[in-house]
Amino acid sequence: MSVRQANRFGFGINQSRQINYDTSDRKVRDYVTLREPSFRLCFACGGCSATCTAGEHISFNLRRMITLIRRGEIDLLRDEVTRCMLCGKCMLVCPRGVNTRNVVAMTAEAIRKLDRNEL
Amino acid sequence: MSSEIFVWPFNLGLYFILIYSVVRSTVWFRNLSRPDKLRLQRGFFGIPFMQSIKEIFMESLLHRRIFKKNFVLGYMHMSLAFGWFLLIVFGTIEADFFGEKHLNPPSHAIFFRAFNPDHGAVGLARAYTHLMDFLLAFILSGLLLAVIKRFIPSMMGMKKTTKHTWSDRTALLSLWLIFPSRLLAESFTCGTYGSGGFLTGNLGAALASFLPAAEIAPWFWWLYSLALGTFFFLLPVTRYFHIPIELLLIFMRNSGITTGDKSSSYTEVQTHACSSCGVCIGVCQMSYAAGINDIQSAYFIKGLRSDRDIAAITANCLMCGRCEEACPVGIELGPMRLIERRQGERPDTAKRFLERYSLTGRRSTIERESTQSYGYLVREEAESADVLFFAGCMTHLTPSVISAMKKIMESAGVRYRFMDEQGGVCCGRPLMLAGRDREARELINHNSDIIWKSGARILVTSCPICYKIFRESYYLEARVMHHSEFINLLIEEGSLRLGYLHRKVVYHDPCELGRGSGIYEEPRAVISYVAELQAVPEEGTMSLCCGGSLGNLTLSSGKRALIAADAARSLTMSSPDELITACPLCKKTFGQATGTRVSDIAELVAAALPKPVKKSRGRPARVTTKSLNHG
Amino acid sequence: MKPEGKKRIWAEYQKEIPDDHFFYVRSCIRQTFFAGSEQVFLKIMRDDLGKDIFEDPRHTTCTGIGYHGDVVPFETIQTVVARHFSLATEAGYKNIAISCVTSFGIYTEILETWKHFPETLERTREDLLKATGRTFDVPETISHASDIIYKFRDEIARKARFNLSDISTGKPLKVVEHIGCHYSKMFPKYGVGGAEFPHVLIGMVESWGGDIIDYPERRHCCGFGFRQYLIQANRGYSLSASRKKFESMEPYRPDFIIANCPGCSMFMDRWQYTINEIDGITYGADGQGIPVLTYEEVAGLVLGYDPWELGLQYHNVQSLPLLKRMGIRVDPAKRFLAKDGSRLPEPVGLMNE
Amino acid sequence: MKGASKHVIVAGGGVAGMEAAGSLAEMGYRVTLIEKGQDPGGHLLQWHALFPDRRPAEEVRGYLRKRLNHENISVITSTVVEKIRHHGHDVIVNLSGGTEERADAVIVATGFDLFDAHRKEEYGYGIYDNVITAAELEEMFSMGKVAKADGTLPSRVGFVHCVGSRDEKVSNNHCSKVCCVTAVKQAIEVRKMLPACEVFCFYMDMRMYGPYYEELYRESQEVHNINYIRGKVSEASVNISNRLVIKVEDTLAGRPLKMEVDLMVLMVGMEMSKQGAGLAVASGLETGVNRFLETGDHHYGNNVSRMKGVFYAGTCTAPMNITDTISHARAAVTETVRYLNGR
Repeated sequence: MSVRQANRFGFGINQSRQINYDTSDRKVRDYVTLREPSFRLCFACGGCSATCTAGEHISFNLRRMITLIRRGEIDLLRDEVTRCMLCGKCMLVCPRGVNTRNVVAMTAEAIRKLDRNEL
Repeated sequence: MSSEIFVWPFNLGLYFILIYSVVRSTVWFRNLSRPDKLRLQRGFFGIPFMQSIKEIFMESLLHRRIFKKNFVLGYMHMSLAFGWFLLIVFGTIEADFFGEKHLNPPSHAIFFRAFNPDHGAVGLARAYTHLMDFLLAFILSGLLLAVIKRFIPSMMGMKKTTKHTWSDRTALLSLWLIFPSRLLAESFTCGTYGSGGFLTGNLGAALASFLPAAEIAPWFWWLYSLALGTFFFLLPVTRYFHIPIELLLIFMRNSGITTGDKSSSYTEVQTHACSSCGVCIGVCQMSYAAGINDIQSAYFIKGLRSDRDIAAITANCLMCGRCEEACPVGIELGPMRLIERRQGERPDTAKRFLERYSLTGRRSTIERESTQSYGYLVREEAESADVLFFAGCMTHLTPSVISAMKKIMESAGVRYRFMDEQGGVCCGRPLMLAGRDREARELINHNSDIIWKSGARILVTSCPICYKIFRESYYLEARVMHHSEFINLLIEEGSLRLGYLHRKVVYHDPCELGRGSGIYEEPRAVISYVAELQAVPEEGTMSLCCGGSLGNLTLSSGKRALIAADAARSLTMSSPDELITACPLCKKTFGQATGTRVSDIAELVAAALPKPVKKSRGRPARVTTKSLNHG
Repeated sequence: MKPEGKKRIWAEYQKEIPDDHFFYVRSCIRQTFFAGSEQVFLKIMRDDLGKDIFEDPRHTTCTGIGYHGDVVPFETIQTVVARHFSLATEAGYKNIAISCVTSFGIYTEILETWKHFPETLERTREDLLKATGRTFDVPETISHASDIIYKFRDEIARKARFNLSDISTGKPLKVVEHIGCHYSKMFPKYGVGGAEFPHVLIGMVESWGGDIIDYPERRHCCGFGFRQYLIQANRGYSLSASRKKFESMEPYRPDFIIANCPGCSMFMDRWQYTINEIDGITYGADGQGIPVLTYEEVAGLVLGYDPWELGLQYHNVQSLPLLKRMGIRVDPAKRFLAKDGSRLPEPVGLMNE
Repeated sequence: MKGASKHVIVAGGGVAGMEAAGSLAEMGYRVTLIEKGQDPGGHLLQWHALFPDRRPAEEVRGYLRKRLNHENISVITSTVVEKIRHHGHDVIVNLSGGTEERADAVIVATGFDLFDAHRKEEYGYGIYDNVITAAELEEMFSMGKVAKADGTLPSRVGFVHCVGSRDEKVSNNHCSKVCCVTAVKQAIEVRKMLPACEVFCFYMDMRMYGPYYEELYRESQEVHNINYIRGKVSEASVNISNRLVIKVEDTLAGRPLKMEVDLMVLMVGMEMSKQGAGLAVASGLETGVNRFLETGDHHYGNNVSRMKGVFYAGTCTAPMNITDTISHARAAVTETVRYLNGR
């Protein structure tokens, strides 16, 4: 998009906020699910986010993160995933026994690989 | 005679392995850090050297540690190692003494009887021959046990034994062939010439009575030489390489070299010093309680040696330290695994190949992005306090521990500040266990800042995970105490008035507190002060892991539950009233695994406080200042 | 797709559209940007269909844009609409015909409000009386002008000189229909065919020989959204909404878009130019834009009106290739020539030239 | 036998009616079961397998049918009860076809109607080829093949929960209770039949209230990899390749979401049956705001009507599953017997 032209009108075209499930890339989800099958079990109760040590300081939200990974929307997570302190509290409160700590670790790994075109 | 062609397989093998060992050792030495090089040089001239010699004799030859664990296994190792050693020593003496000339090539001693077939018929030589025969028989007895162990491990008291690669199998076969072929070679030769000791002489005579001994003997000398040669050639690519490398390891260790936090020559030496004996498999709870049998340290080390992608193995370990405690070679398995975790993903195969065969032989680590992860943390204004109490993340999930600690400290009149009352920042240990040191360092800096600014002289934590990192990786002025140590101090100083609870309790050593930090006595002293402490089957250095460990990234909750249930069963065998631990994570894990009540040591002590808890009577800061004077 | 399913819904949502005697209220946007449309609508009504349709030059904007832009309160707009009813009452009309979908939405909203809260009707009567001294009767029917064309679509078809097909192949033209949100999304019963599958434009297109395309974002708003457009900084939202529709219809290669809402017609026309300027993207075949026509313009074309009289030369996306396909001849010389022979202003930045 | 001469009419031959008739007959009452269809069985006739254990519906049908083979029971089919009124101690029932029946008591078990999916116009049921209801999917299971309208196999199936339930727009504020677990059950069955097919459930809340429902939900995620997206589907349309395009807000991500599916299954809920509603109006039986029959007391009288000698069994009072329906019918029998003995 040409900035010059956008400026001519004084506005641009807003990007869609819609998740298009048919075009989004779910490689990260597949990577994480394969290595941490308990990933499937999350039912989004938010217990992890409630107890999260990092979440008390910043908007780190594992519940939302898992949802976004499942939908293949990882752009927002690139930064967020590094905020986790891996303290493991979330693992202890998860009612579904999701190995949340490894979900974070595997997500970080998957995103690193994705960014290096290794996924 | 020394130009006999059959000695050449042996000669080639021997020279190869000698040259290989020298080159390899040189490369390793060159790659040592400067301080480590100095340590090693100093170690060669002085007491460490004597210690090493002693240790080599005791461990590498006599296998004292294995003996202590398992007599038959110890005998097997001793007979092979010490027996062979003696055979070489006495063989060399024999060749030197009785041979045609002195300073013979090694082959002369090894094939002495092939060159001196009629030797040892009379006198001193005959007695010597009997000695040599005895040594051979000694080795053969060990070999017999080895064969039995290979096929029926349970007969040797082994639960699990490692799986072999093809090169291991070939080397093993050649190793097994060495001594029987020597026996037969010597016997046929002796049978031909009517010489030999009680073993070779009699067996030779018997064989020669119905076989053309003179024609057969060379064949077995060939076999003997080939077996030796093959074994030497294969040595660098098999588990048996551990035999020479272990000697090097002992020298390095006794010189004061430690694993550290990066891969180095020392980690490589340790990698090659592993004999794949499988002791680590037997003690691993993940194996016998959770049925996971491919991640134990023996496989981890094997993976390192073969340079495969072992990320899954590396991550799947409780880091409880039991295997390290049990390792007969004394490899620092925990730090080795952490190094591997720190390394992250390995470079791709092609790159690995290049690196593996480059001169330095060192793997490069992939640089992690150096951006800050926790830049969002706000530096707090710290209030000053004598004693700073850091509950830790996990302790916030066991609020009863926090309230017990508050009661205890109030009762003892301790002036303290609760550092993470509103939920603090993680200590960094979980990140470190995941191999993410850079990130951990950010948290360490954040917390250190608060601790320093508080001016506290004692930092008390309820979580052994935090305790370990506070002690090892934080640079603090404050004395770091686990709450069991702190309570013990309060009791010793007489600041705590405690009743006696008529309860039978058992104590579980949390991994990070016991094996991790060496704190075994203080918790026991505290418990014994307020209740009846009963013994449990595996305690102290070999205490069990609860299964909840943060050291493991990948273990499923189901498998963790299996480990917890097994450990809880073992701990509660005596049907105690209460299972006491000193770690919030252990408490939570055991809480779901046993019907026995599980309490933290602080809760036990709080229960022994006089009721109702009264405000301290005129003894405010006394406790802490006093403890600091001698602490 | 099961056509009988749609027919079932259309049968359910049939509204009363009177035969004759309409009081016409104009649209701000349509009379400004598609002036030919309203003119032709009146001509068709009077000349082709022989109907009585009356408009009072004293009628004003309904103030719907101000209302949806949060600057005109509901009380005010009720009074303005009541004044229109008063004009109709004065002229003796009971059927309102509304050019604009925004106005149509306002009228239906007000009528429903009065029905459920009769006190607001009384209050409005008082307000109007105080402000203007006028009284009014609540009209008997409310029709959007497209409802009326829909009602007489078959009569128009009988009089048609052209139909919606490609004369070279004989195949029907592929038409995308767009219904203004305020036509029936608020009160489905006021729209022909309801809110989910409105029939009002489909009925016309099918009667006149075209094929309707149902595409995924058919129901989506054109993006006008009043405040989205009125505030320049928000126009990105407006633009992205239109783009979403274009992207969704693009694979079907439609020949043109027919709309019943003046705002929608304008935005879908103008935004194609803007998107092309910003992103260099077009959505029609051969890199062209997709012409956007009002239903009056389509009716006019079918009945043989001169495209220049309809005002097609003032669309951003020009229709010459479409007219050629339909077999409609135009005189290029007369394109910007007024009836009195004077030159009309020539727009720049036209697409499909 | 005590009460052998007493006669009870059961209106409706579904699960509740069959169970009530069977129980009463066993106790020695003379029972007339009036069924509007050609065969008793109700909605169960269309069902292939039942939640939560996926047992064949035939097993429960068989149990209920067997109970009807009792000498005390006479079944009148293709007939509906149009009106109930009192005549002294008797209850008189008007049947379609103009006949009348006398009884000592009546149990109303007129059941429910499935929500008519056409009413949720935005889902395009009856318009788009591959929008079907849960009942139609169940028929596909019975036929042994889940396929699109053109006979090809779907590669992605979406289940839309709460169609006609918890939706003011169709005048149903109530929860139909069984649809969530039905969706989970059917999702698993689809995955089992078509292992390559992706399955999504679009839900507002997962209401797994019954025994082993939550376990089934967990299994569906853990073993069968069913995906759940929290959000009410707002509309469906078809694209150029005739695939359905679903629009929903992924409320957990806080973002709108668009997804193509090959088959969209509408989890239609329960409504008061038209026949039951007609009977209620004709007989002056009270109905609640949810349009189901209003019972004497929500806690301790939910089998009792406010008309003497008339009792309620099953889903004519509220949505319920088969287990609860059978229990409810048994309770209705208890109430009826208590009434007849006390008379």
